[in-house]
Amino acid sequence: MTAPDTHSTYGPQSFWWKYIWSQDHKVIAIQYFITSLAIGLVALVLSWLMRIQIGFPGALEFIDANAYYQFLTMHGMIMVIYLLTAMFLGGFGNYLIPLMIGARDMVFPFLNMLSYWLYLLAVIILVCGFFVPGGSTGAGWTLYPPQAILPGTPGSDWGIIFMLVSLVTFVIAATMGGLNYVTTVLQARTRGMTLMRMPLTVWGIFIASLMALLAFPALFVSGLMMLSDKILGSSFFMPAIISMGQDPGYSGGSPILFQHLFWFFGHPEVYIVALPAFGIVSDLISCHARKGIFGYRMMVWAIVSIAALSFIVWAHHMYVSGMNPLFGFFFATTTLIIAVPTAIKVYNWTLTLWQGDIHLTLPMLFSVAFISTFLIGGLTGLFLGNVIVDLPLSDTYFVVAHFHMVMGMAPVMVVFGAIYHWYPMVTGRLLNTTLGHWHFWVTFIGSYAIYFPMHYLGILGMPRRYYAYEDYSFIPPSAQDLNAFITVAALIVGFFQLLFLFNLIYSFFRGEKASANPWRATSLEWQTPDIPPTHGNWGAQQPTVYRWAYDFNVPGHSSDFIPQNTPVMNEGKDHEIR
Amino acid sequence: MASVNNSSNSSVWQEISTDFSGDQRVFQLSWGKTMMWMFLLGDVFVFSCLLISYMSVRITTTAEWPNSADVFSLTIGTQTVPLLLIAIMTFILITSSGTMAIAVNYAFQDKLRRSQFLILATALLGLSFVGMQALEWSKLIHEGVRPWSNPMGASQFGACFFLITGFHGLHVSIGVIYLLLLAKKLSNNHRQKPENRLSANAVEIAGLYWHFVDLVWVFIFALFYLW
Amino acid sequence: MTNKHMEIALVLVLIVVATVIFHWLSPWWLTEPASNWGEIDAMLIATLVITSFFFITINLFIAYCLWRFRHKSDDQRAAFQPENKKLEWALTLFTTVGISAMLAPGLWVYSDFVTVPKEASPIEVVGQQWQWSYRLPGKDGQLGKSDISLINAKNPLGLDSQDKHALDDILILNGPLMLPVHETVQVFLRSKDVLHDFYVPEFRVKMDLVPGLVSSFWFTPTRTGSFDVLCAELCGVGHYNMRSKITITSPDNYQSWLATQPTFQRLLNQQSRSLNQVEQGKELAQQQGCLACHSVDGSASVGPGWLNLYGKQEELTTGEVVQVDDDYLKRAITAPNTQIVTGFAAIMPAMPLDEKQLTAIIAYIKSLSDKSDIQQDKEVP
Amino acid sequence: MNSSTGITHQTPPPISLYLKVWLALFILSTFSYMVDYLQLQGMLRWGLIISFMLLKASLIVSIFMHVFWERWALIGSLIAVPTLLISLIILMAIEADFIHLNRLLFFAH
Repeated sequence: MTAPDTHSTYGPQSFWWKYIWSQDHKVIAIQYFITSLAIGLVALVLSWLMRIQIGFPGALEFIDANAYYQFLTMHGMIMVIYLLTAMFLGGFGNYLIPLMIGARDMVFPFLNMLSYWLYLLAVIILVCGFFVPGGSTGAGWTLYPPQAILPGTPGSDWGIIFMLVSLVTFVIAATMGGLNYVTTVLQARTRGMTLMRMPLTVWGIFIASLMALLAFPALFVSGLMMLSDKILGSSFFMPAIISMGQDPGYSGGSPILFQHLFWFFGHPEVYIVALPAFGIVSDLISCHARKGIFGYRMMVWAIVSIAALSFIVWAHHMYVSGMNPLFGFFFATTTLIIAVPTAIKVYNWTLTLWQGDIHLTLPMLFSVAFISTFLIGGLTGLFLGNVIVDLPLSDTYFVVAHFHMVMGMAPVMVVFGAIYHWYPMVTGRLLNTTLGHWHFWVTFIGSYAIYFPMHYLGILGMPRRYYAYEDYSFIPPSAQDLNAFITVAALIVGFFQLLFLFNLIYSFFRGEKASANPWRATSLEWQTPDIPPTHGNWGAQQPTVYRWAYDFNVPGHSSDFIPQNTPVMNEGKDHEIR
Repeated sequence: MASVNNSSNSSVWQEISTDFSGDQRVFQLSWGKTMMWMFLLGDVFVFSCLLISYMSVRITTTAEWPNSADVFSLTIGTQTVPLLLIAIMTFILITSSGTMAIAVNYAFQDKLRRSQFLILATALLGLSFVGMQALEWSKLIHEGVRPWSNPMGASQFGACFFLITGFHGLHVSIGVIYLLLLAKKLSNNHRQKPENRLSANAVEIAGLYWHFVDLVWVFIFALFYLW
Repeated sequence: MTNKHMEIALVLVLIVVATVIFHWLSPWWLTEPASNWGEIDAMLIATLVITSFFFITINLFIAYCLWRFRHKSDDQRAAFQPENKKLEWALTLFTTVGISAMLAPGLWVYSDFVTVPKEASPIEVVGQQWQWSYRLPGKDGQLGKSDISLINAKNPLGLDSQDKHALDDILILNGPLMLPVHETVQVFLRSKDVLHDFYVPEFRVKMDLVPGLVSSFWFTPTRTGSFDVLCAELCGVGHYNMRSKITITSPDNYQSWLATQPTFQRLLNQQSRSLNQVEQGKELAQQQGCLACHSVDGSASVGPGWLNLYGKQEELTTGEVVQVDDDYLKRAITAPNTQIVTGFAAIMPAMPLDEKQLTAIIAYIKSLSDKSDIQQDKEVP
Repeated sequence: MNSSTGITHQTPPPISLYLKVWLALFILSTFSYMVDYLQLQGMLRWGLIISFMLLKASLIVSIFMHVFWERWALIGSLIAVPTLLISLIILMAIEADFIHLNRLLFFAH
């Protein structure tokens, strides 16, 4: 009953098998990465168009209310699901898990490949949704019924069907991937790699994959039921209604049920995006501050407890949804409890900087930007989690500012930091730092310029998801000026993301050649015999691990870091956690 | 055989912590079996969400919910027996679970011929289950039950029925294909090179899936048909 | 690798300074409250103070660390401190206290929110795409039952005429609403079609309107004035334009206004008398929800406004120019989205009206225009 | 490997055990069917149906799916993870009742 080792041959292959139908986790990761980046670019452009309409109403004639709501919906859905989830799990998870735990590949490479191709199919269906009669759905990324499937909402004929089919496909793809990641971490670690020696990156992605396995079913099921409501005319989510003066023939269903199911998926989803970011940023900070992550055990337990708690906080998105009002007590309490482990993580990141040897490299700068943006996003979450404070703020710009800070900017900062950090491992070249600094400063300062003022528009009471704000007595004219300012900031920040894309391509050909372990990192992914690692990762022999991933500046050692696969030198003096 | 489960409470925790802090692997299981268990955990959430939604719409609606004992009754001669077909389906599925369990057992004893025979029997039982489900579907459709309405009461009855039993039936159908492929591979097994041969483990993994399908039916039977 | 880029420490400090300055200078802040929920403002500000403390402290601490522990020379070594149980638990405890300080009073206020005072009188808000209607209890002080299936031309809100509480209910179709100051109301919310959210920023509290459910909240208006009613839950393409007004006024004013509003009983009786074509058209436009998208007072709306529409030259998205006459209107109503007027989205559902109803609606649209006599003689030079 | 982990070639459980469980499942199914046939109502009906259901489920999981022979790490995980559903089940039941009563209270029928 021992697990089969990977005896498959990792020999040379033709181009087609090497790069297209590849079962190598690294190639699949790059495929995931490029696809999610491409579709993310679409979402970025959509956000510009939306912001132009808000900042300069009517400036672009083709953005009518219909188009605006379609852009808004697709922007949200793509960013949350098709970009961030896919990139963190499919991209970073695929690339880093086997390397960081010393495995040769994922446990089931074929399934892994299938996962990517299904993801691509989901993206293609999503894109097709733009071109069907009536256009893509404009129901908001939450797709709340009844409006998502009724006339009066853009794309309520075909757009919503394509959206739901794409989501269902995505869930299947994510499940295939998630099963692989979870099983690989649980069962395929190399000798000496105990769970408590794993880098936090692996912890974050591992727990997020597990959550994906358990949370996506709710989306899957609600997607199927809504498809049935739309196509077959069943009434899961549809009560008796009169839509546009006519009776569409529904009866007895409950729209709130969809919201519960959606957020039972949707809240864990926030952490499916956040936990990998938490993990990765821990490693970036530790490596570039040359100091082991502070409170490793606490960090692991925080990840695990955040994951578990995130399954019982979902209805804090629904305080004003008309659900049983007594639920407010329960969900406010659980939501604010989840703030404790989250706060611990923030403390531990900052305490890792304390007495460190901080190298202000680009990954470090982005990590700092992450802590700062995550901090403000997390703190504003306390407003929205506390039910009574949420009443005036829900559905306003405060919410928009909050979630863009906490699950937009913050994880994106980590994505950038991680790319600057690992690019040399993947390509053998460093990213251009001059372009990188331009990119960093504009993105970091820009994120405050865009989202900080939005909190105040929300406190003022400006509702979100509005195509235009005309003649409201409580909105002073200056709010329009502020919106114009935010739009300009957003366009500039958006433009500098193109600079980043340029950097990715430029440095691939022209970048400075990197040494084997340019950041002098301890974790296993930098210790492969070949950089970039080849198929099979480890040559003849998988590595043996002797210590945790955070042996930086260990007293009594001349080097300021000890890789995980370096044998124990002075027995007994090394720290107990390893 | 079951020595491990006689352990006292403290050693339970000890065993868990030993396994989770152990080297290389947490579970003393093969990769395939671990993955199947993880998949089944996810599938538990799929079926739970289906059944919770069903519970929710059933309680929510103010329309009369059809009495399943009458809807699914079968008239034999002059006698109307409630839930007869469902009862037969339940017994078939339990039987198939039994044959599958014994097939796994024979696989562990290296009695591959017997194992293969029982797997085929399981697949056949599964097929008859799906057949009966088709019969039940056509009977209900004939009686006017549709996803959007039915003559007996609340419109969600049909939608829930088709969605839940359909999803379960899909699982059974996939299981039947899975078992047939497994049986085919087993029949070629002795001609394979040793490293390519199927182990008893592969049969056990298929067994896990099949028993899970049976397990789900236990819940559907109690919650959908008997409620 | 590099000890340059110390700007980051400075920038963090500047960000903190800038946010504080922004806060003090910002003209964008809470509107003046007009309800009893001042406690919510207090809670919001308390939360802001507590979270600002964390925001400022942690950002400044990071800035300090970055400056103090930046890499200066290659023999610099970081400390080796994998954990510090005492410190970690102290911080955990400290955070828990901070969080409880927000949660406990928050729940306390929330328990007020879910406990409706006995003296509250009921009012009802009914939403549909994209207009607000209201219902006030009549003399009996109670709202009658309603149901979607009862909605018809005579009964736009679907009240139950068998329910004695319903007959004296006062209907305010398509707003605006008046309420007396200092009188507690419990707002019952109901939707005909999709989710909406009754949102008046000055009242602080808001709640979704859910079809198939009656949700509710309560408040006491505390100052007179006229306030915007907005929809805060995405409800389709006209979401941003779903608005109404609510006026808080003195009890006397309110009573005299109330007396002019029709009761359900009166509406039922009124409709048995015969109407002329224009009146029939107006009524149809109400019931079919036309007026949700087509304004009749010249204001901007989701679809083309009806004021002076008849006889106008409209440019289509194809570039073609058409004259709005009987034929065009007929096509536009029965087969919309085939000819789209520039600047509007193709979202109108086809209206299954019979010939008589169609004529009535067109007569109504005609009555709103000063060019109603163009007729078919437009070819005449 | 630890000899007490899972079922190995050395320790396949006797087939008679499976036959007994099989029989037990048959009997339990018959019982739950009889609950319906005899038209038992109220708490008794629900108590019986749920207990038969759980008994059958635990027999299948522990014997047929061999969880009885697995190590506690797996058993613990299999028990712990589905507990995440408990709040959803309970709250959805409460919510559905809330909406049902709300409809009875406010809507004419």
